[in-house]
Amino acid sequence: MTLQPELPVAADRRLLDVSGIEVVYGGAILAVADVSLTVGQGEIVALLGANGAGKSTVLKAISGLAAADRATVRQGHVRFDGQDILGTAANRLTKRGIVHVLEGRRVFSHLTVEENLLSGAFLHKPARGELVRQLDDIYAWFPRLKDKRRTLAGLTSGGEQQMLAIGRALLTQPRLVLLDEPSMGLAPTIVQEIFRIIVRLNREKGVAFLLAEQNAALSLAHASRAYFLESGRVALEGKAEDLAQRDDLHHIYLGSGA
Amino acid sequence: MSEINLPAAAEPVDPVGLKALGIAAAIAVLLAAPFLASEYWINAIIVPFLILSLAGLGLNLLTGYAGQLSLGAGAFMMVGAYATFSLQLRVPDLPLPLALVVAGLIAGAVGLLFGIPSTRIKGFYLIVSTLAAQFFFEWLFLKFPWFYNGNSSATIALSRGLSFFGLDANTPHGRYYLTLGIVVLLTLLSFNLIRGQTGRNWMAIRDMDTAAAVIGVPVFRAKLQAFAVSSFILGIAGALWAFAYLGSASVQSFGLTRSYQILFIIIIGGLGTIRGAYFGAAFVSLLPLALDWLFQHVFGGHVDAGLLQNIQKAIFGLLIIWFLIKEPEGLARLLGLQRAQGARRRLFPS
Amino acid sequence: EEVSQYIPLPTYRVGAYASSGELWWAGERDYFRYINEVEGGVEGVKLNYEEFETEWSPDRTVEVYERVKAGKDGSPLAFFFTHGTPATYALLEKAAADKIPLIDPAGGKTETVDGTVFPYAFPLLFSYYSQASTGINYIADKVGGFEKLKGLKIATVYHDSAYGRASQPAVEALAKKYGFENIQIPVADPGNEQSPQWRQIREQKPDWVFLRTWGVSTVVALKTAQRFGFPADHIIGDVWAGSESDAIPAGTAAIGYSALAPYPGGTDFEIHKRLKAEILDKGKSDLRDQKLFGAVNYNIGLVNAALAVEALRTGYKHFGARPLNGEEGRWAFEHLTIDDKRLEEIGFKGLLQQIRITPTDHEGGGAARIQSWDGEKWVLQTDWIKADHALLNPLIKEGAAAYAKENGITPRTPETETN
Amino acid sequence: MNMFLETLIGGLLAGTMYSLVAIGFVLIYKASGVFNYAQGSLLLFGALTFVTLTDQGVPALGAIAVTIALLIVTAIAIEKLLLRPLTNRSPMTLFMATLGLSYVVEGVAQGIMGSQVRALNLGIDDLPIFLGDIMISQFDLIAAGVALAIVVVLSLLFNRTRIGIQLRGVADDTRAALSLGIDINRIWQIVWAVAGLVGLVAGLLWGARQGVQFSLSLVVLKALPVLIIGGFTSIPGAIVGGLIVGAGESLAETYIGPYLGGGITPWFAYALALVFLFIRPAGLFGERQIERV
Amino acid sequence: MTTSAGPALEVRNVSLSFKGVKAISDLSFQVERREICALIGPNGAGKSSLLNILNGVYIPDSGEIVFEGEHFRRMQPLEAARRGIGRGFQNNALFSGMSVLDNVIAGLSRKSRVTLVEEAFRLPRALSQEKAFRARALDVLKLFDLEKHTETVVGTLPYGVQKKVEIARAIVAKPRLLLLDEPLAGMNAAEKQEIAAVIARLNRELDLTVVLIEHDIGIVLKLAHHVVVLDYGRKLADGPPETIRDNPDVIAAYLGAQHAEAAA
Ligand SMILES: Nc1ncnc2c1ncn2[C@@H]1O[C@H](COP(=O)(O)OP(=O)(O)OP(=O)(O)O)[C@@H](O)[C@H]1O
Ligand SMILES: Nc1ncnc2c1ncn2[C@@H]1O[C@H](COP(=O)(O)OP(=O)(O)OP(=O)(O)O)[C@@H](O)[C@H]1O
Ligand SMILES: [Mg+2]
Ligand SMILES: [Mg+2]
Repeated sequence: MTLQPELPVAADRRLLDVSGIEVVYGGAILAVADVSLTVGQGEIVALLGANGAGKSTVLKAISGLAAADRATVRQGHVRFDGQDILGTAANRLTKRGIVHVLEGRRVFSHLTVEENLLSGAFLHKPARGELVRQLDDIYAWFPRLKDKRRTLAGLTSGGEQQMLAIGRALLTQPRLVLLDEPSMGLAPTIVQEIFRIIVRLNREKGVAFLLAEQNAALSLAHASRAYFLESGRVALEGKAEDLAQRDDLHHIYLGSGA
Repeated sequence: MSEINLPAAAEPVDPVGLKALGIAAAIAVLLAAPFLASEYWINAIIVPFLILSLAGLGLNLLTGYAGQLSLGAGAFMMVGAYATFSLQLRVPDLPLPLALVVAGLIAGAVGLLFGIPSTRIKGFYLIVSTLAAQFFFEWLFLKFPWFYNGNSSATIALSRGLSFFGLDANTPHGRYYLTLGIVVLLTLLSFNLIRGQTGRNWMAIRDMDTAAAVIGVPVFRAKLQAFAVSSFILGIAGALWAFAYLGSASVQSFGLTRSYQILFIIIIGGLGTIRGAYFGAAFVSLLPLALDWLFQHVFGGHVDAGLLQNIQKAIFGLLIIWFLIKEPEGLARLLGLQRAQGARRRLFPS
Repeated sequence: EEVSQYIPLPTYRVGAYASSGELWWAGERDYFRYINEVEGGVEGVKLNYEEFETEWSPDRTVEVYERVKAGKDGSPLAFFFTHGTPATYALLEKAAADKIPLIDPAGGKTETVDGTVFPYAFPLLFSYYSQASTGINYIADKVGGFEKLKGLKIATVYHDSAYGRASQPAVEALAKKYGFENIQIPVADPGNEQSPQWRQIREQKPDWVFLRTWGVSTVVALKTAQRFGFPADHIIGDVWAGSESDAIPAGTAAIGYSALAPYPGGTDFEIHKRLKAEILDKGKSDLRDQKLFGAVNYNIGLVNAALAVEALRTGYKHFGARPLNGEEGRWAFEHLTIDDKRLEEIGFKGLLQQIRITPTDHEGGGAARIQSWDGEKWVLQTDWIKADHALLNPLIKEGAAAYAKENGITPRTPETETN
Repeated sequence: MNMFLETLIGGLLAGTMYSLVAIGFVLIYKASGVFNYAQGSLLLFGALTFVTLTDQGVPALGAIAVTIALLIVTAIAIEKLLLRPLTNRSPMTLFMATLGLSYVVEGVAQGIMGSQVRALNLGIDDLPIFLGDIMISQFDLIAAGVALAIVVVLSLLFNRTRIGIQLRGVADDTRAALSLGIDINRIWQIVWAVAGLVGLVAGLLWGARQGVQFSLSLVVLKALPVLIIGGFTSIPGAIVGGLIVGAGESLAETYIGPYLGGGITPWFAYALALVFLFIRPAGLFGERQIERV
Repeated sequence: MTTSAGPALEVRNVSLSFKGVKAISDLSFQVERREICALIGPNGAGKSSLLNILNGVYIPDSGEIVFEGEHFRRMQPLEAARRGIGRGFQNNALFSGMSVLDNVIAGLSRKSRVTLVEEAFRLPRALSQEKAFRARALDVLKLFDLEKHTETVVGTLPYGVQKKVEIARAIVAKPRLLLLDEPLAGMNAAEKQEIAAVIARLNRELDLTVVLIEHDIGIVLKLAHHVVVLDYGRKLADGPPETIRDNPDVIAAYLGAQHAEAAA
């Protein structure tokens, strides 16, 4: 396992480079007006903002899933490893190392927990033994899933589903994970557990994360950099610790909850 | 809630005014139509078009608004037609308009009966109940001579023809105005229904019926209402189809293909919109004629007739597919007449 | 400039019935073309025929009727081929009101044979009652006389539709008269699974089976009969169960199966020689597959076309050589006579029976030959066997009278009519 | 009693003929959530192609090969031209689209290969076999065997293979499947091709029984109640459903029919299905819609 | 509203399982009138399931529910609504094809008294009711300042806004008991405050009893009068917020060490 020290991103080490994208739903509803952001190799970047700010839409635009919601990227470009990936089919991008964990989990409710995981693992056509190893690996990260491995995913609770969604995504061996609101509707313990796992994955496997979140405090505590979206635009960006200090933001985004 | 009653909202501009205007304009054109069109157009195109629109409307209430899929439209039309026949035959002094209403009610009752399963059966499985209706009535009305008064051809026709409050409606114009009158009236009534509480209940059920029940929508009642009302309208449409258009009908006139046709109408016209039924009906009844005309003039005689007809069929299919691809919300949306409201209406929200 | 007689043809080249339709229209078109191009039209009047697809749906036929009833290019409509019993039923009242004769040979509504109540309906040639009667007569002939029918069991396996049931009253009457047991067994449309029906037959052991099915249900009937060990040579099909498309798919199961043939199959009739020379060999035929020349359905087309042509000829002789309107058309049909001599002339001897239509008899024939399937083709067994009209006419009159009463029609009295 | 047994057995066997048709539906419904009305026309298309080729003197094996190839091409075409553009539309729209598709397939098939009824001889002549005095159709026995074989193969495909699992995933949530890099288009092509092959088998058996002709496409209506009883998503369900419908129909026609004047088969199957649905709203084997609120 | 004494709601020995999976086992607790009761607990603890039992979506294997003195072995959804139990869902269950206004008015449908015919012919009663419903719904929308969205189709609104609409729909018919499943999920802190304030106000001014599920412990501690902690379907703790926040089992099982600091 390579240990990935966190350094400020240099242009050449950029993994993802989004510049000036504009996204429109059904040719009418403008969801994202002008968003540019970058994610470096093995970096954790937070994408913060209120409801409807456009976080999910940005993620969809990157992962190519926007098309499925009849949304189109009208301007700007998205580069992954320096190559333009706009318009590439979502499943191709996953092969190339971008995986998107959708808002609201979206597990395969009629498949068992294990089958859900497998469906992610098949992507790189691993041999049997390898497959088993990878599964055990994931069960090691998320022991809860092991208990429920035979139950239909649709019948597991919100938290269980969130873990399943992440575990399943990890099995596609991604270099960049787009994580949409992992904390939504989850108990603090679970949320912390999940964030801890994220950081570890990032350290140990060098997986980069772009996570859309509402829970700014939590995100800033774990991310290295962050972007604040406001009605489809980047309102402000910077290193996590700096932003965490900004008390003008404090009352808007951090509230008193945490 | 008194304490936190904030000042009541200003009366919202209700869109009815505009609608009424549009409808008025439409009616004006419709009234003039027969004097602009040849007898053939009235008999063979406009009248059937109107009746199909009515049928589409009926089905749309059930499928487009209440989200209950039905492949049995033909069956309920059949019931309406045969009921009207029986009434006219066996209750001679019941005037036609009343006969139609009663026939509608009978169809409604039947619809309600076949709607009962919908309280347990959801989504696509529901087609079984409506298909059962379809095949059962095809069998019933053929099997028992009582329904067609035992004549050897098993067809029904009004021996006394159509008369409406004494004035005779057997002329093309008569039939046209009779149909038009009924269609307009029923359209207005349905329109009132769907923008009232009933309509909201239906849509609530369509969009998510568990939640609907929990927040207090009387799901069972509303579903049955939908079936009854829809069948009522279909029933009357059926009677018109049999006696105002065909003149005499048999079960074949209301077979499965009819049910599909009506379904096409609302899908193409636009689910969950009143206008949709009209656009859909226009599309479905005019397209084949247009294709026919086109082919006659382009290839007539040159290409083998059998081949030609089959190509025509294939093209009709292609057009429908192409259409479904291009305009998910149906013509109503395409023609830009639908309020933003209608956007993202889905039959089974995922 | 000469105006041609407009003849619309509602057709079904697509859908479930295309297999018979395809050939039928080929026959009609080839004959019309032959008349136009070889004989220069009927009494010099050319025939302007035009197809309209209906997929055999009565509703669409009604639409076509509405479209054409006013005639075309200056030619009124002399008559309307319905090309299907349900369509005839659907149009009966409309056509009577518009005074346009409905022509539906070997089909239509049997009561309409009575022209006094149904002036505008012509179930020419071979009504459904006649079909039953001729069938029974043939059986009698087989078993050696009518008296032998006594005590026999004769089952009718019928397509459960108005068409399938149309012959029931006749069979009942015949059963009463000859004392055979009448078993009626319905097959629901489309009839692609008939084990229950034929199991019932095996239980009840009828001596003969009269098959009044249509389309797939015939094929499946024959195959299932074979499976249940009922001999094909004791099955008699009616007109619409007796074509190649019924026999061929049944394979060995159809060998020995015989059927009523008001329209015999085969090519060894005079008219076929003429058509071969003038139309087929000149590549003008509408037939897609020349092997099907002379198939039963093709010959149906020929005969129907010939009936129309001869009727028009009668009319032109009377009214002058110009397109006829509906009323004239009716007169023409009501005075149509085709005797042996005429049959010879037009080359239909053996293919078409002698015809004499009168205002009181819109059938005008009522006989059929019997043909049976040898595994390859239909082979004619008999000459024309006439139906028992003495028995049938009262039934028909009765039905017609009832209809007249119900619809407030006062039967006309042809004797008093002028011209 | 024997009469009863024979009716029952005959019905059960005949039922498997329905199952054969139903299986095609299940495959497609499972994978693409499409209620494929065109299955009947595809069945006709397959059989018609096969007989046309053999009529041209092509040897049976060659004909099969060509037909299969054609079906695969068709499947790919359908996926590209119909399914892909209609991704995540309402099941209703898709159903309608397949209705349109059925017109296209029928039109093309009959336009090119003509509408004449063709005899199809599979060399299985349908002579009765007797167990005691209970008569059983040899043909139906073979059909039943074929049906069972197909089921075994398919359920292995679904539950044991990687394709199978991915396929069920796609059936569940196409977006999520996409996000995991599953190539849904390929999956759909495979499924439609397989469904086409199953259709071909069904088409040949039905064709041998009633001649290859348009009305083959109508067996769909027989398959529907079967599907509903068995559940849209279960292949074993399709078999069991077929057995129930087959037996039900022939018993009803024999024992109830006479009292109702006969000819009750068309609606009886549906009435039966309705009864079953009341007991199990998602069919005997269908997956219950999971409602979490 | 009834003034008879006794708790508003009482859950007695309720158990629920889904083929094997035990979701709730022998759970009992009380909710006093006019109190805000927070249900907290880790994921899968059975919170949503419990609410589903309370308004009849699930049928408990055993146990009973006492609502305002009446005993129920099983509640019917419609019955629950009639008796004044309102409900907001965890994963939005709005009517996605309808406008915001229609969604809210739909919440009033059990109050509807007009017949189909009256509506079809727009007879006076129908018209006046429609007017009343509209006005009522608009008031509630104001409360959540959603006026600007009145006519938009909910399906296209962002998650957070939809949550608000859902609460509006739940209270529009003036329920006596309001069940909310994670009403604040997917909102930012500011909005959470705002909604929390509204809930508090409803409770205060309408004497509305509230049972809500929420994970944001900070809000819970502020808002709730009474907290019930579930874990694996069992009751872990039950009492006023302050006792809960430093109940060691709860911290261990639920809050987690790190959070304890944060909250302290
Ligand atoms: N499928 C869709 N169709 C139409 N408009 C949409 C759709 N999805 C989102 N939008 C619109 O796009 C805008 C951004 O939505 P998005 O979901 O990206 O916001 P978000 O930041 O993810 O909000 P949340 O935190 O609630 O998830 C919103 O105004 C929403 O109305
Ligand atoms: N409809 C259902 N069918 C089967 N099992 C179910 C169903 N609903 C819930 N469960 C099971 O019951 C348990 C409790 O689920 P529930 O949703 O009540 O938990 P929860 O406390 O709401 O969790 P979360 O906070 O994540 O929503 C879970 O383990 C889940 O698997
Ligand atoms: Mg989002
Ligand atoms: Mg929950």
